[in-house]
Amino acid sequence: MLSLPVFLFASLIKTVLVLFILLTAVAYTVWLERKVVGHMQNRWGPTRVGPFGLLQPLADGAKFLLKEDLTPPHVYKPLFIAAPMIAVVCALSSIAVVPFGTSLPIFGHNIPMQITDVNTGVLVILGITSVGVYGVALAGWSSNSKYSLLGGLRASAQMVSYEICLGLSLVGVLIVSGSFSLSEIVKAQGGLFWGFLPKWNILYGGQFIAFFIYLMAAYAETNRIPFDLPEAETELVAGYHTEYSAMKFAMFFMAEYANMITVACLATLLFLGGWHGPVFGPPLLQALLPTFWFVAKVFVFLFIYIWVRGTLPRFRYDQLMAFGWKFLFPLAIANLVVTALIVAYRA
Amino acid sequence: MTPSLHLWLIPVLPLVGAAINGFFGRRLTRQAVGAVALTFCGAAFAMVLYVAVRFASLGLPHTEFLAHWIRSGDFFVNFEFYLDQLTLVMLLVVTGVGFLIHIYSVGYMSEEGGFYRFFSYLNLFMFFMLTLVLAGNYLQMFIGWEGVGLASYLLIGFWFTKDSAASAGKKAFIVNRIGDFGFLIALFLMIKHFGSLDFGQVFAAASHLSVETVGFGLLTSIGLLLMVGAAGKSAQVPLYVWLPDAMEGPTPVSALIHAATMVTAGVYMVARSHVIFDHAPNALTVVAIVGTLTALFAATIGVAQTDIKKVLAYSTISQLGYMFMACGVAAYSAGIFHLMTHAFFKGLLFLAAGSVIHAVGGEQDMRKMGGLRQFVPVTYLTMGIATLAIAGIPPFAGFFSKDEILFRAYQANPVYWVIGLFTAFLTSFYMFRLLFMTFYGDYRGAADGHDDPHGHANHGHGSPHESPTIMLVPLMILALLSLGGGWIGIGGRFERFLGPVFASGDLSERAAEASHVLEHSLMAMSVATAGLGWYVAWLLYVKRPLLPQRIADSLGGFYEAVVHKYYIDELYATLFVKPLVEGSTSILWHGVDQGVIDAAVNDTAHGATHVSEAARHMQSGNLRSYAGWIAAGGAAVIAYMIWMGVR
Amino acid sequence: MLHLVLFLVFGAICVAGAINLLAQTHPISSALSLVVVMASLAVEYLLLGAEFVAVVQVIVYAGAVMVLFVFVIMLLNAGEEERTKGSRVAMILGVPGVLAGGLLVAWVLLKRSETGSVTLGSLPGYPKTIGNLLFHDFLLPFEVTSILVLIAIMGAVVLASRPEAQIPPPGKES
Amino acid sequence: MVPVSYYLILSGVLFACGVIGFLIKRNIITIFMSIELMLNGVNLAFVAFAAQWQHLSGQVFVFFVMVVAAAETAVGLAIIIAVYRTRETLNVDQVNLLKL
Repeated sequence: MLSLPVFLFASLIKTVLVLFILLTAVAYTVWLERKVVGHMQNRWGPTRVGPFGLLQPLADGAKFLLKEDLTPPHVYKPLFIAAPMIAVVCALSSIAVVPFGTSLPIFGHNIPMQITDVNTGVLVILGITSVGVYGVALAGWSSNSKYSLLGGLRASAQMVSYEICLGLSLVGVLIVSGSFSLSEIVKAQGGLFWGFLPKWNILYGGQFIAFFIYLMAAYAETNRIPFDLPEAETELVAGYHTEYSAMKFAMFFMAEYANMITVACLATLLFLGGWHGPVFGPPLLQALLPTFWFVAKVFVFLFIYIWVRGTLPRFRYDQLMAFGWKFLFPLAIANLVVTALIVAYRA
Repeated sequence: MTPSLHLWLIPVLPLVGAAINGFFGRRLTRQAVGAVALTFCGAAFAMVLYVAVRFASLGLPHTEFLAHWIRSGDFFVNFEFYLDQLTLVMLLVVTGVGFLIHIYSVGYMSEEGGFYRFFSYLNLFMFFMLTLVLAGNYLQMFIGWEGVGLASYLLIGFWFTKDSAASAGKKAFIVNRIGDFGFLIALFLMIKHFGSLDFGQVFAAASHLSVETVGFGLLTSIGLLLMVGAAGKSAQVPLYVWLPDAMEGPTPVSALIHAATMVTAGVYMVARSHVIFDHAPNALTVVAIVGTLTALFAATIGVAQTDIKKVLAYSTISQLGYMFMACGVAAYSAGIFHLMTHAFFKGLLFLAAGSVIHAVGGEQDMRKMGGLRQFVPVTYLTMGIATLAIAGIPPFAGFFSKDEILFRAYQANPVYWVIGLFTAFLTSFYMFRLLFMTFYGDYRGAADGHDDPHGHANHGHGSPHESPTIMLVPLMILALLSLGGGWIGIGGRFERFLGPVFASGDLSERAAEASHVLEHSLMAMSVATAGLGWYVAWLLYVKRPLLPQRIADSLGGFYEAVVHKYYIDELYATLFVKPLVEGSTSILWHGVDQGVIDAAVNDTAHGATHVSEAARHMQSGNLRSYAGWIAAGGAAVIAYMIWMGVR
Repeated sequence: MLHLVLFLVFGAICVAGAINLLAQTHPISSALSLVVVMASLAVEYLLLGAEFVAVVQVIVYAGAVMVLFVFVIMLLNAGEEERTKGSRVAMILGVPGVLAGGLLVAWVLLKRSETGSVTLGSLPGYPKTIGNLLFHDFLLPFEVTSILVLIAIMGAVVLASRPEAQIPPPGKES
Repeated sequence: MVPVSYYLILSGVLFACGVIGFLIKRNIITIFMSIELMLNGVNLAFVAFAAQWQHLSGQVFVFFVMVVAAAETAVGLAIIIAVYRTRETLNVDQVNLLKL
């Protein structure tokens, strides 16, 4: 157990570090997306700024910062300003409970690779995600624009609906691992079964259906293709952030990608065994390898995200709702019941 | 214990017939309805005959237990059937005469609407009457008693679309209720004092009580109350008024219910309860006086009636008075004997009258008949036999029974005898008057059957015609019975047969003491009286047809009174009906119902309206106002609780 | 000490949010105030050790119920509140009544000391223990509540669905 | 160490705010939110009592209250939508007749 000053100091350092990494990751996820989608569509993507366009995110950031921050007339100003902040804060804060790896021995202190280990970590992430809806909804409403309002309405309805499926898909994992704590859940997935297969929840826990549901719900939660109805360009211009510009727009942008990363992290932790992977080599490598595996899995998940975006068309809104309520929801409940029966049988 | 005879079948068979006709009769043909009614009624009669055959081998009284009915503490009432000689006589009369009348009805009613309804009611009546007769206790008897009242009501009002028939039915029902009220109180007294309604137990308990020669004791009360019931059912003074009106019913109904069977239920009941009456001589005296008065009273009214059925109705009342007179002098078996013969000849009279009415197309006024002798010879013949029987001409049935009664009345008190003899004269007179007015002289009716009071289908009377065979056969059988039915009483055989039933009172022993000289001289006098009546009637209505009107004119007010039945109906209307209606209207309706009950309800409603008007302002419909009230109330509750807690 | 400070800070936020709910005239501001109240209440729950309750409070109330409110406000495009004078009773009788009742309760609570004190997180409501309680001791109420929720879902669907026949024809307004 | 009564008073204040909101607000949605506020106040009292008596059933009750509140919200908001469709107003002062 750490003493209070050390705890506070370590937490501060970790927070700053994680925020930096996260924001960088957000920036380069954007770059990655542009690059991958570009290649999928037989073009190059960003190439001009830096080698392979690697400095493009910096240039974008500078552009956002320097652009005129236009506030249209007839908006409800307090909420118009607050909405992007709510969005970005909720998106960033959920990373706080995510463990990136096992603990690191630093200066004699065993510092966990996690800002805080809450024993209801999963629920905290769910709670913060659910509050994140306000950002989108309020942005849509306060803009005093029809496109924005429709986008906000769509977003809030869609997110509330899919949140249920998301939560239910997680419950199966929670039953298998018997804990709400993310680090506990990851620890439970260590080791192999049948000699060669990792004891990940998606395999050993039999949660592949839950993973599928989670994948779908996550796409909807983050308003990504094929569920990007709230910002459907062809119908709603840009949905809830039609009226936003400059840094406020950037905040929504950041929030979206941060949410993607959070969702990818959660998927990794819950289904894909977290930081578990082959560990070898010298002690320093041994300490860093779990984090590598974690990042690698998140990357794979994000790549799938982008891949899907480059491949699938958009759903119609009624199809979206029908898919959520009439297919995913019963499936999630069935998965829950089956999982509970299996666990009860094993126990 | 003798083997079970399944006595329950006797009443239940007609009930089944009633049910079949009542529920399905509408869809059945007339033939089928008649067949059903006759089959079940005949089956009951056959059953009674079977019982009669087996009768000698039975231990008497023979009771058959069917089921428990009421079991309340020490008080038991069972469904039980009670068979003794009295019951057997009644059974034979009821089913026999009933069956004949059923046969007759098939012909008489053949043109009527509601054919199935009529036979359903008729069978229902048979069920209740047989229940009454076979009852093993007073309560079961009461069921039958009420049931025959119901059947009577239904049948009197059979042509319910006719206002007079409907009100006649109601009148019969209501007047009977008065009598039933007395009967019921008698039953309550029995329950209170004897703890049972079973005939055996009640009579055993009653016979252990001392004879109440003076005063007004328990048995006297019960007896008088029973007599009230009997007076209602059997149309005795002062409750006779319903019976003449009951002639609104179809003629077979009048024959069956209002002559042969139902109206004799009172006599049967008094005879059945003879133990009680034997121990209450005062009550018995009342019975005798009532009977005697009724006999005379009704006979005098009968003299002046012109409606053929009304004459017979008053005659019935008068004859019932004879029966009560007999019971009143403790000559129960004589009463029952007369009951039986009366059932024969009065049934016959009614049926023959029905045949006459049928012949002249529904006309009932004797003044519009006359000379029917050649048109309806069979009817004339049978009616003549019945008239001879009722008038008391030997050797017809009525002679034996009536003579027996008069003889016993003389023994008890010559006053009864004098009145009885005079009544016999009147009876003879008005019956021959009826016969002469109807069958002698010239036909005074219209040539065609118009003005049809019973809704007879007009079957185009050219002239009066004889009834169909199905109607004549019962007439002839009854005529034979009227002729020979009295012979079983010769030498006291009938009395000896019933002897075991009535063998408790010492009063009945007097018969033995009487000298034959006295008996024969009395017999001669009554025959002479009957002959006198016959002669006078012949004189007035055949020989000098204008004389009656002159006599009537000379009698003036008295004649008017007689024609108007002594204004008894008007008297009752003034004394009872009008005050009742007035009182009900002014006090109960306007006073109690409107003034108190309605007013209470209305005032409550008005009060509620006013309070609501005031309270409505609280109910503004505004949600926040309601919330305000709730909040204030909650605060008050909190304050109260804290105050209670602090204290 | 830390406990008391945290309690007072978040209690103050709570009350401020509640009062703001009353003060704001626009329903969406009131709704956000209520979200603030609920969030700080979640913190109060945490202080009492009810961490599961706190998280569920955020998920259910802030994340679902209030989102639904905001959604409906947006859907109906609810505007500023009208200052109609509908009820004198509410003002004259209700508000003083509430204040009086509240003051009485507060007075009693402060006067009576037997209610005792609690330490920070004195009764940890772990999901596991709560779950055990919920699925053993409170199984019947739990199932009954599930039926209630089912009925509520159906009721909401029935009420909110617009039957085609009931759309009033244009021009016929009452 | 914080006296339980403080929590209870906070709970009471929230409840009273809810009641007052019910009394003074005209917008039916806001009134509905006031009800939620009252329920939250009650929930706090439940949790506080759970801590005082060291029994978790108080916290379990909170779940039931939440479930009921959620159900109530779903139905209530559906009713509000239905009312708005027929009355075209959200002001309760104008919704004071049972029939239109």
